[in-house]
Amino acid sequence: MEPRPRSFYVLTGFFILFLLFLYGPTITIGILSFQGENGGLTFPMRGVSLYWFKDLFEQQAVGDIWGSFRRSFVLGLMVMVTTVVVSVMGGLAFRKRFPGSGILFYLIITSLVIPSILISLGVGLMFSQTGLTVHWSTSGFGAQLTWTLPFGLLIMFAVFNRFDKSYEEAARDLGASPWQTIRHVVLPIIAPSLIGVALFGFTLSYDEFARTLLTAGSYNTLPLEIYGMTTNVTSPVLYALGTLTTVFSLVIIGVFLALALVSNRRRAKAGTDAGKGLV
Amino acid sequence: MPPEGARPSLPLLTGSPMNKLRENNALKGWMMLSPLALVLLAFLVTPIIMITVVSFWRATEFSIIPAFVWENYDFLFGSPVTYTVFFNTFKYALITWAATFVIGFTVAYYLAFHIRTQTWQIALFLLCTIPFWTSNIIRMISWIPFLGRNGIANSALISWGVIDEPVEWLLFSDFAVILAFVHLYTLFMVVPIFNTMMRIDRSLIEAARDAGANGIQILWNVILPLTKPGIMIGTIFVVTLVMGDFITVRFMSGSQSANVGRLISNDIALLQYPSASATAIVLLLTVLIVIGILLRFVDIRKEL
Amino acid sequence: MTTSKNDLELVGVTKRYGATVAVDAIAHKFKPGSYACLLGPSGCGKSSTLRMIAGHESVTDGAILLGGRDISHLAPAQRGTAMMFQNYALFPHLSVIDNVGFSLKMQGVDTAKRRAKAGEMLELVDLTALGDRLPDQLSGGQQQRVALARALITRPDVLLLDEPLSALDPFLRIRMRAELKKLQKELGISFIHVTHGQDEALALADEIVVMNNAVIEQAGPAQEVFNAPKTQFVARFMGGHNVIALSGGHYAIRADAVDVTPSTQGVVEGHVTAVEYQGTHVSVLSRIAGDQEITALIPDGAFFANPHSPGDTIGLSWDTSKLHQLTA
Amino acid sequence: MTMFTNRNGLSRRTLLKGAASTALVASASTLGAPMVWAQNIKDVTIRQFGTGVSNLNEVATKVKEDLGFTLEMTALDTDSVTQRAATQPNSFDIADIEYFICKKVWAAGNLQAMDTTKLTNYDKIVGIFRDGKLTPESTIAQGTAPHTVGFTSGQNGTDFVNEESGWMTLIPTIYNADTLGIRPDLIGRPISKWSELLNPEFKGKASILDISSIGIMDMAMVVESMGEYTYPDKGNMTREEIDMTLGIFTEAKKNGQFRAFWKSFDESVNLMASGEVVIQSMWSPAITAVKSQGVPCVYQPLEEGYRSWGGGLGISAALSGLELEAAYEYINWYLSGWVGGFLMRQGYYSAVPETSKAFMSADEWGYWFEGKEAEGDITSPFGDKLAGTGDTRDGGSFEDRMGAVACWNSVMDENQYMVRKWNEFIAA
Repeated sequence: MEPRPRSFYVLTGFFILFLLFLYGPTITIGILSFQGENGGLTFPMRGVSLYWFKDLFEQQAVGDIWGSFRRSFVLGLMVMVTTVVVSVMGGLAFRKRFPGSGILFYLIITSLVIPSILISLGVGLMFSQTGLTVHWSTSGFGAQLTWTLPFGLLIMFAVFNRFDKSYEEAARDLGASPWQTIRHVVLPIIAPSLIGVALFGFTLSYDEFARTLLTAGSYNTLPLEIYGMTTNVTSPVLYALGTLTTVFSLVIIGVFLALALVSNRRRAKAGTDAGKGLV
Repeated sequence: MPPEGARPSLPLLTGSPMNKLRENNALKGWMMLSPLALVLLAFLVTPIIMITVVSFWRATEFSIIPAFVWENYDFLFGSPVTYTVFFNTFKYALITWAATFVIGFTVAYYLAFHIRTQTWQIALFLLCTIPFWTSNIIRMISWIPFLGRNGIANSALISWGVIDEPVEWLLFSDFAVILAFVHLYTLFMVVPIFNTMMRIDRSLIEAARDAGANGIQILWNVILPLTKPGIMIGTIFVVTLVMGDFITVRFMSGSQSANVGRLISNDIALLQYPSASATAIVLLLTVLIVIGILLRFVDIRKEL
Repeated sequence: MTTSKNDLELVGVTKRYGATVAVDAIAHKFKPGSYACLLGPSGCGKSSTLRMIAGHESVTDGAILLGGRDISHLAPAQRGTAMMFQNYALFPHLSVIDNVGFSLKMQGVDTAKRRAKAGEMLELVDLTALGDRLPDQLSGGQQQRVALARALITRPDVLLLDEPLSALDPFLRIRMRAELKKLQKELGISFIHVTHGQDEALALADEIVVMNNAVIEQAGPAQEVFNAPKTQFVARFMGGHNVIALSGGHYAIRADAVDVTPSTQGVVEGHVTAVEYQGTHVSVLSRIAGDQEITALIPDGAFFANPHSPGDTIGLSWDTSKLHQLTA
Repeated sequence: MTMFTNRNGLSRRTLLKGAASTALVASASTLGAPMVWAQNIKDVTIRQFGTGVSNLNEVATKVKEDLGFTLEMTALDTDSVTQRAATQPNSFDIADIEYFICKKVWAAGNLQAMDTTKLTNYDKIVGIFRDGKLTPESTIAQGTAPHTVGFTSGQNGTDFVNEESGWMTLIPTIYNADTLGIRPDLIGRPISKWSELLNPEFKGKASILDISSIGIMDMAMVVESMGEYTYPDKGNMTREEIDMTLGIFTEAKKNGQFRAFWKSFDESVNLMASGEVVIQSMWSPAITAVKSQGVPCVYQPLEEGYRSWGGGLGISAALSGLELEAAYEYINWYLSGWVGGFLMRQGYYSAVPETSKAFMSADEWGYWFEGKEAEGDITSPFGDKLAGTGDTRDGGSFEDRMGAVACWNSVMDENQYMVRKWNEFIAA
C-alpha cells in the first residue's frame, strides 16, 4: 500500500465530522422515536419504549397516515414509470440537434430551477380558473413531473454522452430496425442507469412537498400529511413516523441496489459485456 | 431502403433527399419528445403564463378578479420590506452556497482522491446520502431539540464549561436557517462535484506532480479548474433551492425572518393570489437571471 | 569510477500489490545518455518499473539510483526525471503554452519568463504557432509534442516515456519515432521508453530491456538482443526468429536464415501450411516433424522463381553456425 | 338527476340500487317516510375538512357507528382551510371553518344556507350564535361576532343578516375564549394584563401567532392594555390603526422581544414546553398538551378579557339529494351531544352545552363548564390526565369565561391592507 499523506488524516477527520452533522438530526429522531410513553418531543427521554411505533399503527386523532402513505406510494410509482419512459425517449431524441430542441432544452433547465412554489401556485391557479378539480393523481402528478423529468433527463444526457454509438451502428449493420436497436441493444446497455433514474423518480416524488402543496386536492400525500401532523401532533409519534419513513426509504434503496446487483450478476452469468458500453 | 441510405456522407445524398432526411430527424425528434413537451407545456409553461396573467389581476378577500392593473407590482416595489426580503434571499443563497461549496468540495475531494478502492468510494458515498431519505420536514424540525435554549448543544456546551448561559442564537436565527439549508442541500453539491472529480484522468495529477506541483498547487491549478462544471451544476441546484425555499426559513427562524418564498407563501395562505403571482414573477426572473449568468460559465449539456 | 548525472541504476527493485508481485527484484544499470526501451507484453511489469522510476508508485523494496543518489523516496519533481504520459495527460483547461510552462508556474516563475521559456520549448518541438490553442484543438501528433515539450522544460536527466506512440496512426508513429530519436541525440539525456512493440524498440533503442513475468529476461544493445536472444521468450517476442527443439536443446534461428529447398535436399522436410507475401520478402510457414512450425523468409524474387503453395512438401535448410542455443 | 353524481367511483351496483331507491324516496317522501333511504345512506360518503382542532377521526368512527355512512376527514392548518373553502368548492361536502373565515368565503357562493327548521336542537344553541348575547344583559364584543355572519336572508342568500332568519350560514359547533399562556414556574410572579406580552422583562422569551386575522386581535388587546390607544372597533381597524398597531410590534420585534412566531398548534406547544418562550398567545388545547408533558403552564385570565373564536359546519353549495340529507342528519347528530361532550372534555365549549351534559360525568361537567373544583382526576378523551383533585379550570366557569370576551377573531374591511402590512411585519 502506498503511504497515506498527512492530509488524508485531516480530511478523514473532516469527513467524520460531516457525517456526524448529516446524521445528527436523523439519529436524534431515531432516538426520540423510542421515547417512553409519557415523553415529549424533546429530550430528556422518559424511558424507552416502542409505544409510539405501536401508536402509529392505531388510528390517530386527526388525519390518515396510512391512506396518505398509500397515495404517496402509488404516486411515486406513477411518477417513477413516467419519468423513466419520458427521460429515455427524451435522452434518445436529444442526441441529435434539430429545430426546436434548443428551446426545449432551456425549458428543461427552467423546469429544474424554477422555485417549486411557483409550480404549485401556477398549477393550482390553472386548475381553479379552468374549473378543474385538483387531485394528487392529476395536478399533483403533473406538478411533480416538472421536477423529476429534468432530473431524469440530466441523468440520461450524462448516460448518452458516454454511450458508444458503434453498438448501435453494429446493430443496424446486422439488420436491426431502429426499434429493435433500442430494445435489444440500447436499453440493455443503459439499464443500470435506468434503475438510477427510477430510484430518483420515486424518491423525489415520495418526498416532494412544495410542488404538491396546492395541487394535491382533498387527499394528502405523505409529506403533506407529515406537515399537517406538525401542526396538530405534539407527541413523538411524529418521530416514529420519521424513523419509519427513513427505514422505508432505505428498503426502497435496498430493493433498487439488489435489482442492480441481480441484473449485473445475470449478465455476468450470461457472459455478456452489456452495461460496459458506457465509457 | 438500403442501409447506405442512413449515411448522409454519401455524395449521392445531397440536395433534396438530404433535406428530407433532416426534416425526418426533426419529426422523429419531436415525436420522441412529445410526452416531455406536453408535460412541460401543461405544467410549466401554462402555469407560468397563468401566474403572469394573474399578477395583473385584482383580489378581494376571497376571490380574484380578472383585470389589468399594476397595483400588485406597485405595492411590491413600493414597499421597503420587499428590498429587505430580496436582500435576505440573496444573503441566504450566498452564505449557503459558500458553506455547501466548501463542505461539498472537501467531501467530494476526499472521496474521489483519498479513498482508493471504488467499493469504498461507493460505500462512503451512499453513507452520505442515507440521511437525505428522511422527510425534509422531519429532518428540519429535529434540529429544534438539538439547538434550543435547553437543547443538546447548549446543555453540552454548558456541561463542558464552554459557556455559562445558553446561547440564544443557535435557534430561531439566521444561523439556524443557514445551518438547516446546509444540512438539507450539501448533497446537491457533493454529487455533481464528486461525479466530475471521478472523471478527472488520474495521469493529470501525476503529470502535475511530475511538474513539481505540491498538493495545494495541484488542487488549485488542476483539480479545481477541472471540477468547475460540477461546481457550477451544484451551485445551480443549491442557489435555486435556497432562493425558492419558503419552509426552512419559516421553521428555523421561528417565523422571524423572511425570504421571497415566504412572502409568496404568506400571500397564498391569505388568498392574495395576484400579489403572490407578482412576487413569484419577480422571483422567477431573478432566479433565471442568476442561472443565466451561471450557465455562461458551463455548457451543461456537454459537461454532464 | 565516474558517475554522470544521468546514470540510472535499478537495484533489486521490487513492487508488490498485496500478494501480487508486479516487479520482482530487478537490477539493471542503464547506459547513460542512451535511448533505452523497456519492452514486454502487457502486464510484464514494465510500466510499473517506469512509474517507480518516475516516483508515481512507491518502491516496495530495493533502490533506484540516479547520478549516484538514491531517489527511490523522493517526490517526482525532485528526482531529475520527467515523464511523458501514454495519453499525454495534457491539462484540458490550459492552453498549449500554459501546459508547457506548468512546472515553471509551480516553481513560482513569473508569467513573462515562463512564457518565454515555454516558447523556446515549443520551438524545439516545432509548435510555436499553436501556443494559444487548447489541447483538444490539436491533432494527436501535436498533442504528443506538447507533452514532450512539457516534460523537457524541467531539464530532466532522464525522460520517461510511457508508450508514447501507441495513440498515433502508423505513419505518424514512424515519423515521431525519428523525431524522438533525433531529440534524444540532440539533448544527450537518457530516454527510457516503455513499449510493447518490438519494431518500435528496435527502431529506437540503443539498449533494449526485455521484461516478462516481473523480471528482466534480457538486456543489451538492440542488435544483440535481436540477434542473440537468450531465452525462448525473447526469441519469440522479438520476432523474426524460429525456435526449434533439437537434440541439444532449444535453438533460435532467424527466419531469413532458413532456406527453402526441394523436399529431399533440406536439413528437414516440411509441409507448407501458409504463404504470406510481404513485399520484399515472402514468408513461408511450414510444419516439420515433431509438430514444430518453421518460418522461412525468402526474398520475393527467389520465391516467385520457385513458388510454393500450402500443401507442398519442401525441404528446409540452414547454416548450423546460424543456430543459436537458448538458455531457457 | 343530480342526486347521484358518480363522484366517488360508485359501482354500477350501487348506482342501480340508488336509482331504485330514488324512485322509492320519490313515492315515499309524501308519506314522510325517510326510513326507506336509511338503507341506502350507508353508501354515502361525506367529505369534511377543517383544522385539526375538531376534525378528529373519533368523530368519523362514531358517525359510522351511529349513522352508518362514511365521513372522510381531512385536517389542515388554518390558512389551508381558508384556501380550500374559498377556492376548491368541489373538494369538500362539509367545511368545518371558523366564523371569521365564513365572512371571507360566504360571498364566494361555495356554501349553501341551512334551514334551521331541519335542526332538531336549534332552540338549544347558545345565544352567542343566535342573537350574540350569552345572557340577555351581555354586551356584544368587538370583532366578527358569530351571530353577525351566522344568518343569511334566505335559501339563496349571499348576504348576512343580523336577525335569526331561519337560514344559517354555519351551524355552530365549537368555540372558546383565548388568552395568553404563561409558564408560571419561569415567570414567578402573577400576570394579569395583556401588556405583559411586550414587557422587556420577557425579552427574547415571548411569542405571538403568525396568523394575521387572529394575531392582529391579540396585538390590539396588548396595545389597549398598554394604554397606547383605545380602538373604536378592534375588529374593524382603519389603515392608520393597522399601521400604528403593527408599528408598535415591529419595534418590539426589532428589539428582540420575540423568540419566535408560531403558526401551528404544535409549534406553540413545543415553544412553551421547551422553555424557549415563557409568555405567548396560545390556544387552550395547546395548554393542555404542555401540561400533559408534566410542564406547568397556565391559561392566564387577564383583566382586559378574552379574544374569542367560534367554528361551525358549512355545507357545500354542490351538495343535494341524499347526500344533503345525510349532511343534515350528521349536523343534527353533531349537536345531539356526543361530539359536544367529546370537545368539552378537551377544554372547548359546545354550541349546545345542555345536550353534551349527558355525555360527561358530573365531575367533568363541574370542572369544565361550571368552574368547580375537580373531585377526582380529569382526563382527556384520549386518556391523558389533565387535572387532579381540587384543581379548577383557569378562568372559571363558562359564564365567567365567555362572559368576559373582549373581542372575536375577525376579518376587517381593510383586511387586504392589514394582510400586506402583516406580511411586512413578519419580514421586517
